[in-house]
Amino acid sequence: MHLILFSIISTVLLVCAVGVVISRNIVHSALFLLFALISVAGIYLVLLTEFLAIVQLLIYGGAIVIVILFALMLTRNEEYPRIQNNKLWPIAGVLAVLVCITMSVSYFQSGAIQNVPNTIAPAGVKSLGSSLFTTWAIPFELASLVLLVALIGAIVIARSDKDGN
Amino acid sequence: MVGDSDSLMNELYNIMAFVLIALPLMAALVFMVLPNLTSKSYWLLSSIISVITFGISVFLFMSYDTLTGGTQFSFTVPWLDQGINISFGLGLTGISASMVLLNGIVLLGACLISGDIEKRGRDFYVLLLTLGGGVFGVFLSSDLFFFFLFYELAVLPMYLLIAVWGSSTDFGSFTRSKEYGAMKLMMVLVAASVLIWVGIIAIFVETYLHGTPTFAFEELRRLSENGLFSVEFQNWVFLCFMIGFGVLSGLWPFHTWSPDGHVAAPTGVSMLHAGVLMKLGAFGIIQIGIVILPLGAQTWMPLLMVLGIVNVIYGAVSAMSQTDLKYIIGYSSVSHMGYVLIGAATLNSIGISGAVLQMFSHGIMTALMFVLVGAIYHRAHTRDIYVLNGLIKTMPHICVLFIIAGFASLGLPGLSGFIAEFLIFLGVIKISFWIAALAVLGAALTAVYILRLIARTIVGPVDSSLSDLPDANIYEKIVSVALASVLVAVGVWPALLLDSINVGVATIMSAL
Amino acid sequence: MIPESSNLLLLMPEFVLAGLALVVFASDLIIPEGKKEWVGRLAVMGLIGLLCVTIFSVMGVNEYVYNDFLLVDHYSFVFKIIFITVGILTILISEEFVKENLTSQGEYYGLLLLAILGMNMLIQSQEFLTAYISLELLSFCLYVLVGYSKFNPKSNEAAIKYIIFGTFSSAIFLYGLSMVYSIVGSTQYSDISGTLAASNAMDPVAILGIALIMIGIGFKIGIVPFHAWIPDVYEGAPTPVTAYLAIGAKIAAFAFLARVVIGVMLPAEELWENWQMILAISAVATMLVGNGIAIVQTKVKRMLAYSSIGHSGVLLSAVVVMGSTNGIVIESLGYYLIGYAVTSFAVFSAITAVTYRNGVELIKDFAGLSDQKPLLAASIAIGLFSLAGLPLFVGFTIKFYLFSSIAIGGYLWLAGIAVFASLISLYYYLIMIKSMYVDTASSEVIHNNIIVKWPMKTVILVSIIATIVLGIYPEPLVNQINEISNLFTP
Amino acid sequence: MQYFWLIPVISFIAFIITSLIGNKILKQAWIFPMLAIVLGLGIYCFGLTEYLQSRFDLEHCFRSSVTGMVGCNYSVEWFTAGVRGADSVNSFLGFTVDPLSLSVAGLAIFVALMVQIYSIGYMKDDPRFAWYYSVQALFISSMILLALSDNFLLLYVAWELVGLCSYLLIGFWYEKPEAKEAAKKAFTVTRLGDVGLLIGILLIWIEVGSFNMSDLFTQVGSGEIASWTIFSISGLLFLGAMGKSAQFPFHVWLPDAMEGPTPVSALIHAATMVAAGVYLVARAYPLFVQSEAMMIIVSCVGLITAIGAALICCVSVDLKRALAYSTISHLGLMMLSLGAFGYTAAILHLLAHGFSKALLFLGSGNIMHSIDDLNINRMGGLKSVLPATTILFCIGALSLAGIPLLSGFWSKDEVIVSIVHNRNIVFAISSMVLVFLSGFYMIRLIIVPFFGSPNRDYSHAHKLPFVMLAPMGVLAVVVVLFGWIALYMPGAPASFGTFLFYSHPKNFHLEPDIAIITLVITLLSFGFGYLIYVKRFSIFQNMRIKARLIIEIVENKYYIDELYQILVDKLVLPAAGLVALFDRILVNDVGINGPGYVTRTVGSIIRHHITGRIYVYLALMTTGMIVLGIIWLGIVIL
Amino acid sequence: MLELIHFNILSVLLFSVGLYGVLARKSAILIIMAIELMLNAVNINFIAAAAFNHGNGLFTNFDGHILTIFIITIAAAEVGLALALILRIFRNKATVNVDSFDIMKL
Repeated sequence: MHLILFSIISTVLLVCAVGVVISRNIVHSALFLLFALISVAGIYLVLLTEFLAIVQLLIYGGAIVIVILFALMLTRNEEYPRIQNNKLWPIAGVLAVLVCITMSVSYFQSGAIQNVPNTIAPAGVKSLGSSLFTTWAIPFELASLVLLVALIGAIVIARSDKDGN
Repeated sequence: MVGDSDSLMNELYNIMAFVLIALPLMAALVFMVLPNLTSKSYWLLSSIISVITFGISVFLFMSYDTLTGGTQFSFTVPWLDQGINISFGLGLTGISASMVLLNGIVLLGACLISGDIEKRGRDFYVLLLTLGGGVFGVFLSSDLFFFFLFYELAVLPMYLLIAVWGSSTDFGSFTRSKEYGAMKLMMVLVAASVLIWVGIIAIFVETYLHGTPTFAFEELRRLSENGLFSVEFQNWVFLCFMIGFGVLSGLWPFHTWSPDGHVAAPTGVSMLHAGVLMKLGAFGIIQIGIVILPLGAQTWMPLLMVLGIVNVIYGAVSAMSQTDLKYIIGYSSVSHMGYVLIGAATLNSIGISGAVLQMFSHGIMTALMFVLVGAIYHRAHTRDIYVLNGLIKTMPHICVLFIIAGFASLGLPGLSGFIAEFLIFLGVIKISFWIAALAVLGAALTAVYILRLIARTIVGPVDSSLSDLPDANIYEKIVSVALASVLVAVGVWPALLLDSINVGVATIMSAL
Repeated sequence: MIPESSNLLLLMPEFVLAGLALVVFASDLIIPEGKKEWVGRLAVMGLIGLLCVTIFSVMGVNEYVYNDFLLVDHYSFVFKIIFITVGILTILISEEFVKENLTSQGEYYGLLLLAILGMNMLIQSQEFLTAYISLELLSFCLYVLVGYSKFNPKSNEAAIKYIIFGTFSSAIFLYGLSMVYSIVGSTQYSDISGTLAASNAMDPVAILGIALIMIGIGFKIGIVPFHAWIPDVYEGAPTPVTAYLAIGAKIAAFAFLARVVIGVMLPAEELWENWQMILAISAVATMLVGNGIAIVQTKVKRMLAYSSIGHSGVLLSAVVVMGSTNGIVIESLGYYLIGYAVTSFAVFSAITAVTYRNGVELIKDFAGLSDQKPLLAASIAIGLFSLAGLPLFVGFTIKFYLFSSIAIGGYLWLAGIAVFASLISLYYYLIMIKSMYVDTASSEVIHNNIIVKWPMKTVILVSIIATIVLGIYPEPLVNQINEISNLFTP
Repeated sequence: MQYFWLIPVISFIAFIITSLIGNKILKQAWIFPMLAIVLGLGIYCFGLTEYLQSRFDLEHCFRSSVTGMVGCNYSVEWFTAGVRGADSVNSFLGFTVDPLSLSVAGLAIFVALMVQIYSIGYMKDDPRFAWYYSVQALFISSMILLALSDNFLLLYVAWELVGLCSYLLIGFWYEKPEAKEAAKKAFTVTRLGDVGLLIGILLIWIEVGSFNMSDLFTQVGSGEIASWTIFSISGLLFLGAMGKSAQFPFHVWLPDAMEGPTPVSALIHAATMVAAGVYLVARAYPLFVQSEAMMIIVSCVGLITAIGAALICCVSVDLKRALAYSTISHLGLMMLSLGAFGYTAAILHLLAHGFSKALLFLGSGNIMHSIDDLNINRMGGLKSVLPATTILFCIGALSLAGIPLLSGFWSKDEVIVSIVHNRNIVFAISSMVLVFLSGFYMIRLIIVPFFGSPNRDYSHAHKLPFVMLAPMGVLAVVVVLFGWIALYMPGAPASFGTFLFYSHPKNFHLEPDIAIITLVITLLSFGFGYLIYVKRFSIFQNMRIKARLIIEIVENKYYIDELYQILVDKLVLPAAGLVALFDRILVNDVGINGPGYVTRTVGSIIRHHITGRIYVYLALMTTGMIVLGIIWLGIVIL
Repeated sequence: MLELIHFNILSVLLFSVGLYGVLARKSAILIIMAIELMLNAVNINFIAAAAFNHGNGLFTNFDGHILTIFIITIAAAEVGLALALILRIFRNKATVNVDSFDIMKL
């Protein structure tokens, strides 16, 4: 049953991802991105990590996509909805396919990945929470500093100065 | 040694070598810090410094005990004994004694006569003293690392000295700007030092992997004697050294930087450049190449001999058709350095001592010629031999000494050029008759272009435009007379130098 | 319950630094508009205090902190000292620049401090996630700093390029990490190297993961395939930030690379052999590309960018040789980085002083500088000669030491190419020196409106003296550094 | 005898003193050199008498087994190079006193003294009077050193110094372009000759191990040296001798050397320096004798030079050039006689020729001094103006022509005897032709300038001071009496033949038939000359027109000069120009600038991959990633 | 049955689509979106590895999930900063096309 569910969600995910990358209209690609992120949350559910699925939904779905939409709205110029690929796109396609092949070949060849028991262990919120604040405390502090820097940086850069010389 | 007063004296002796190097370099640093006084005052200060260094170099040369030989005044201080074992070692061998004296004399001469530098006098003397200090360092260092450090230090100031204070000349069909000359000189010399650097690192790695990491000449010599360096290793490393050092001493295909460098350089700099800098290369080949890599020396000796003879003939022939005084002297020093290379390539004691004597005598000779040509250029503002003629009428002092220098360079007996060249011929004839014949022919060709030069510019009827030129000023007089008297002294009684050189060569020959 | 080996006091410098950063941000509110340089001076005093704190608290310590996430040892101590001094010097040289050119000046110094914190954590981390997050912290600060002069289109463009390039490569870094994680199960260096050494048939996923991680780091140090961003970012960024990028970021990246190579790569001998050859090729390519293109540059900052690519090639060739046999390579790498930092400061500080007022960019605009501003010209000349590896300056001894250790590691041909590359570098340095010393001042660019205040002057003098003194007598510094070679016996 | 080394040293000191303080005591500058030469003469005479009474101190003197003459040599260490003991070269400042060196030194000192006295008057009002005397002193010291030196190295040193002095003295009036060109030519040509000498000395050193002449001769005597090496060494030495003594290919510089002051020509280019070549061959005679081929070459070269020069002398117009050609001719004769085993004859002729030619040159000096012109066609009838010079000139000329009772007769006769005895018929006939020619040009040089109708007014010819005539008188006396030493010499050796000989002394004996034939030929030539120049017979005029072409060739000195000039201008200088051009274009622009230019172009090509657009950079990065990935998978999987 | 390989392949596909997006898209904002996709691919990989391997070897307490949390936070910060920069450059050059960002080249 998991397999069917997984395959549905993964097809939706891939279709939306391709949509983000292919579509001619910038708003469509934003929406495709939203659906793609939601289907990723679905994948997390298949992997029995509800907390992360909710986190994904909230942060990615809610915050990041909204900010991107704001950015799209603010940066409208004459050829607003239409976007083209740059003239290098065939090469990009070839490179992407090559990367995909090499990665998947490595996965298929790798013995360790094969003999992994195919049982999915659910990750409870309690265990995540405890290890987050005990073993991973230092990265947590650093992450907060990173957010602080991003915050200050965004303000410093985006603030429109009065004198604006 | 007897009593502690002697050990004190001995102590004082030993640091004398260090003082000789440190003095010019320290003076250069001090000049940098001094408030900017007039160029004249800097000239005075640097002349005093060079007089002191001259005194020390004469003292070192005199008190080099020719009976015991070997390296005296050795002074070693561990400098970086972590990881790679570098110690700051100085020592005076037989050969470097005369070279130190040469550098003392030429540096003093260069400082004295460059009194007429107005533009940014301070920087000029800082660079000149660094150049002098670097050359002293090369001759005195008994450690491969510091040999290379001072070798590069001597090359460093050349660019600025030539580019800032040099002079561009337009030869009609082609021009030689001072920037071009300076850049070419710097790039060729540093490119050569790339080869030397790789060679030195290769040697060091061999010693490191052998368990005894060292740069000291004595150690390396002992290691190479008991067979640390394999023959193939010695072959390619000696080739690197030969080409690297050869380029600096004007080896044939890479010699063009030297004449162009001379044409662009100011007088004092070209004195040091031709007089001393070109000797570093030959000194390197003899001191490092032959001592540490004897087998490599034996394999590559024929090539060096052939290139040397090409140097001689090629230099003499192309000097014959030059129209610029400095070009003629530049190509003549290429030709004379060819003799030095042949002498070193003979690998027998007479040839090498001839080579060292030739290094000394050619150093003095070219320095004298450049003083005089500088004086002529300073007055007549041209060095074109078709424009200058009958100079002896207006500048008797300069021209008489130019004739003496010219005759010294064509190997007239009674002047040092002959003794040196004769010893080299003796060394070479033992190897091959035809090379010796060509070398002697080279001397004759030198005579041709020197006499052509003297006949065209020095003697002969006076041109109206050149009739009112003043003669040499007091400094040029002193320096030129001093240099000429050294030439005559060594020519008449060569034992002055040969005793110490023979001892130095003996130590080198024991390595072969 | 904090894990047992949690002697947090060892992280004292980091906490103090974070606090200092926050204080600096806060002080920005109090200090009035015109006096923003006091924020910088506060930051400098804070850093000097921090210097003492680090020396007392962490000197000679060698133990794991916080459940093996961080390793506070002599290696990290030496580099912490370097980063703090680099930070101090950068703030000092950027005081004039910020006052003259930038808006919202207070945050500038705060971001610098946080960048230092990011570097410290980066080289202490023994675990990839902390490394990644501190890398991101450092990169975010640099993204903002690069884009700091908002109204200059070049700075914006540089920032955009830098951030896109940065996030793309961190995405690759993370993907590599995920592949390694799915095989090893933990992101600790020791665990990874343990499984890599143990598993006889090397697992393709793990190997590819390591490769992707190395690519992520490769972007940061700017070796050949991933060097394209460096010229544009160095040219676009404000000059003190370029200095910080060229010195601080490069040293941090190489220290991190050395940490990763020693921590993860060396135990797996066979893996490391193949890596050595690949890195060697890339090092050669970097040296030749960097120095080759620098010859034909006309803009000063762009020329210095390519020359720093060249230097990264040299440093990479040192990393290549980092076999487990001898500690000499680490010493020479450390000594080279310090020498490089000192010399580059001599160059960059003088260039900041020259360019901050009249926005001069081309090499030929530096014509005649030696007549008008002899100190600045001398500082640039000494710096360039030292970068080219000419004696009596620190450049010569560090290059000699490094190339001998490369040759000892068995790669004599690599040392040969490195020496050849420094020859090429001498050529374009000489072009710069020629324009300063030989050419006469062009009329439209006048340099005598520059006023060099005491902070800039101290930095120039300190770096010139350090370049010469370290060149002549490097004994004390090298003794300090060679304790880090005991890294091989943790 | 052991004080001989003082002679060169004293005159060297005189050179230094005069050159230093010369221009202060301008007019009395001749004192020091004169003093030095007089002292030298004193020491010389003392030594000569000591030698003649054979009071040898046996510790230094011994009879050389090869030449048979007694020689004393004293030497002191000069310098040594190379590892002492192992292969090292040690050189000595040594000198030898034996008949050969005594005779040549005697000639040099005596003629120098005469010339110095003469030039007091001749050079009186010259601005560089002091410099003239200092170089004279240097010349004398180096010439004596050349004569005395016992090893080849010292010989070469003196050889070059003598060349230097001739260069300085020829180019004495350096304002005149011809003088400086002549000086340059002289020194270059002799220098090219010296190349052979130097290589010869090197070969000697290789064979013998030292430069000492006696070692060489003992080794040659004991047959240790292969014949080919003997031939090559002697050939090379002869090359040097040809250069210095202006033999056939190298003779071009001597006529131009007449640009120098006449006393200089008298001393250097007549008596001493040019004789150095002959002296060298004589000194190395034991070597030359060993190889038969060499002796033939020496005699042929001698012959060709003698005949060629004599022919030119008959037609040359300038008195000094004529005398120069006659010197070349006589030097050729001496070489011929050496080639024909006439050792004693050659040296005797050298001495006789030295004295008489010096006399002739001083005579031409007088003419130059008084009428300031040397073109003999424009002279004529000088005997009325300069009676004394005419007489002295005639004595010298007649002695050289070989009139009996004068010194020239004895030596020339002796030479002819040795040629006839030891050489085949061709040489004999050609030597007869030579005798005729020398007689003819001598008589021509007497008649044309001195006798016949004066074709210019000599009113302003100023008188000759006594100081110029006295030395000529003394020389004339010597020329007359000198011949007799061939028969009788004071002291142990009865006659010159027993004093100076090779392998066995042989007394001088007059070969009546040869003597008469030569005398007849000389008188014939006198008559012939008389007919042409005094009677001006028409048949000679039209003969001159018929032989127009031949005379014209001879007048231009067989175009050898032009040949050399072409050789230099068309071959050497353009070649040098080509080499310099090759050097600048190929070696420099391609060889050195080439790599610089290549790196710059490569740099500007590869910089285009930084296109500025972000996606190109990212594409670059991903290709790097893919390549790395493929490499890794290749390594891991294969 | 569902195995780890499926998730890995899914993340590879998502990663390469994101890669294509970064390389091919002209507008900077779309490049940011593509990078988000790549980061999500990474997260899938982490969580799948943690979920499947829980228990054996070093896979103790769900490190994968925590890593994902950190990655999400960093990604969020990064998007914020990137968009700020994009707005700033839009204000100067009125375009977000990557092609036009080439003042500095060669």
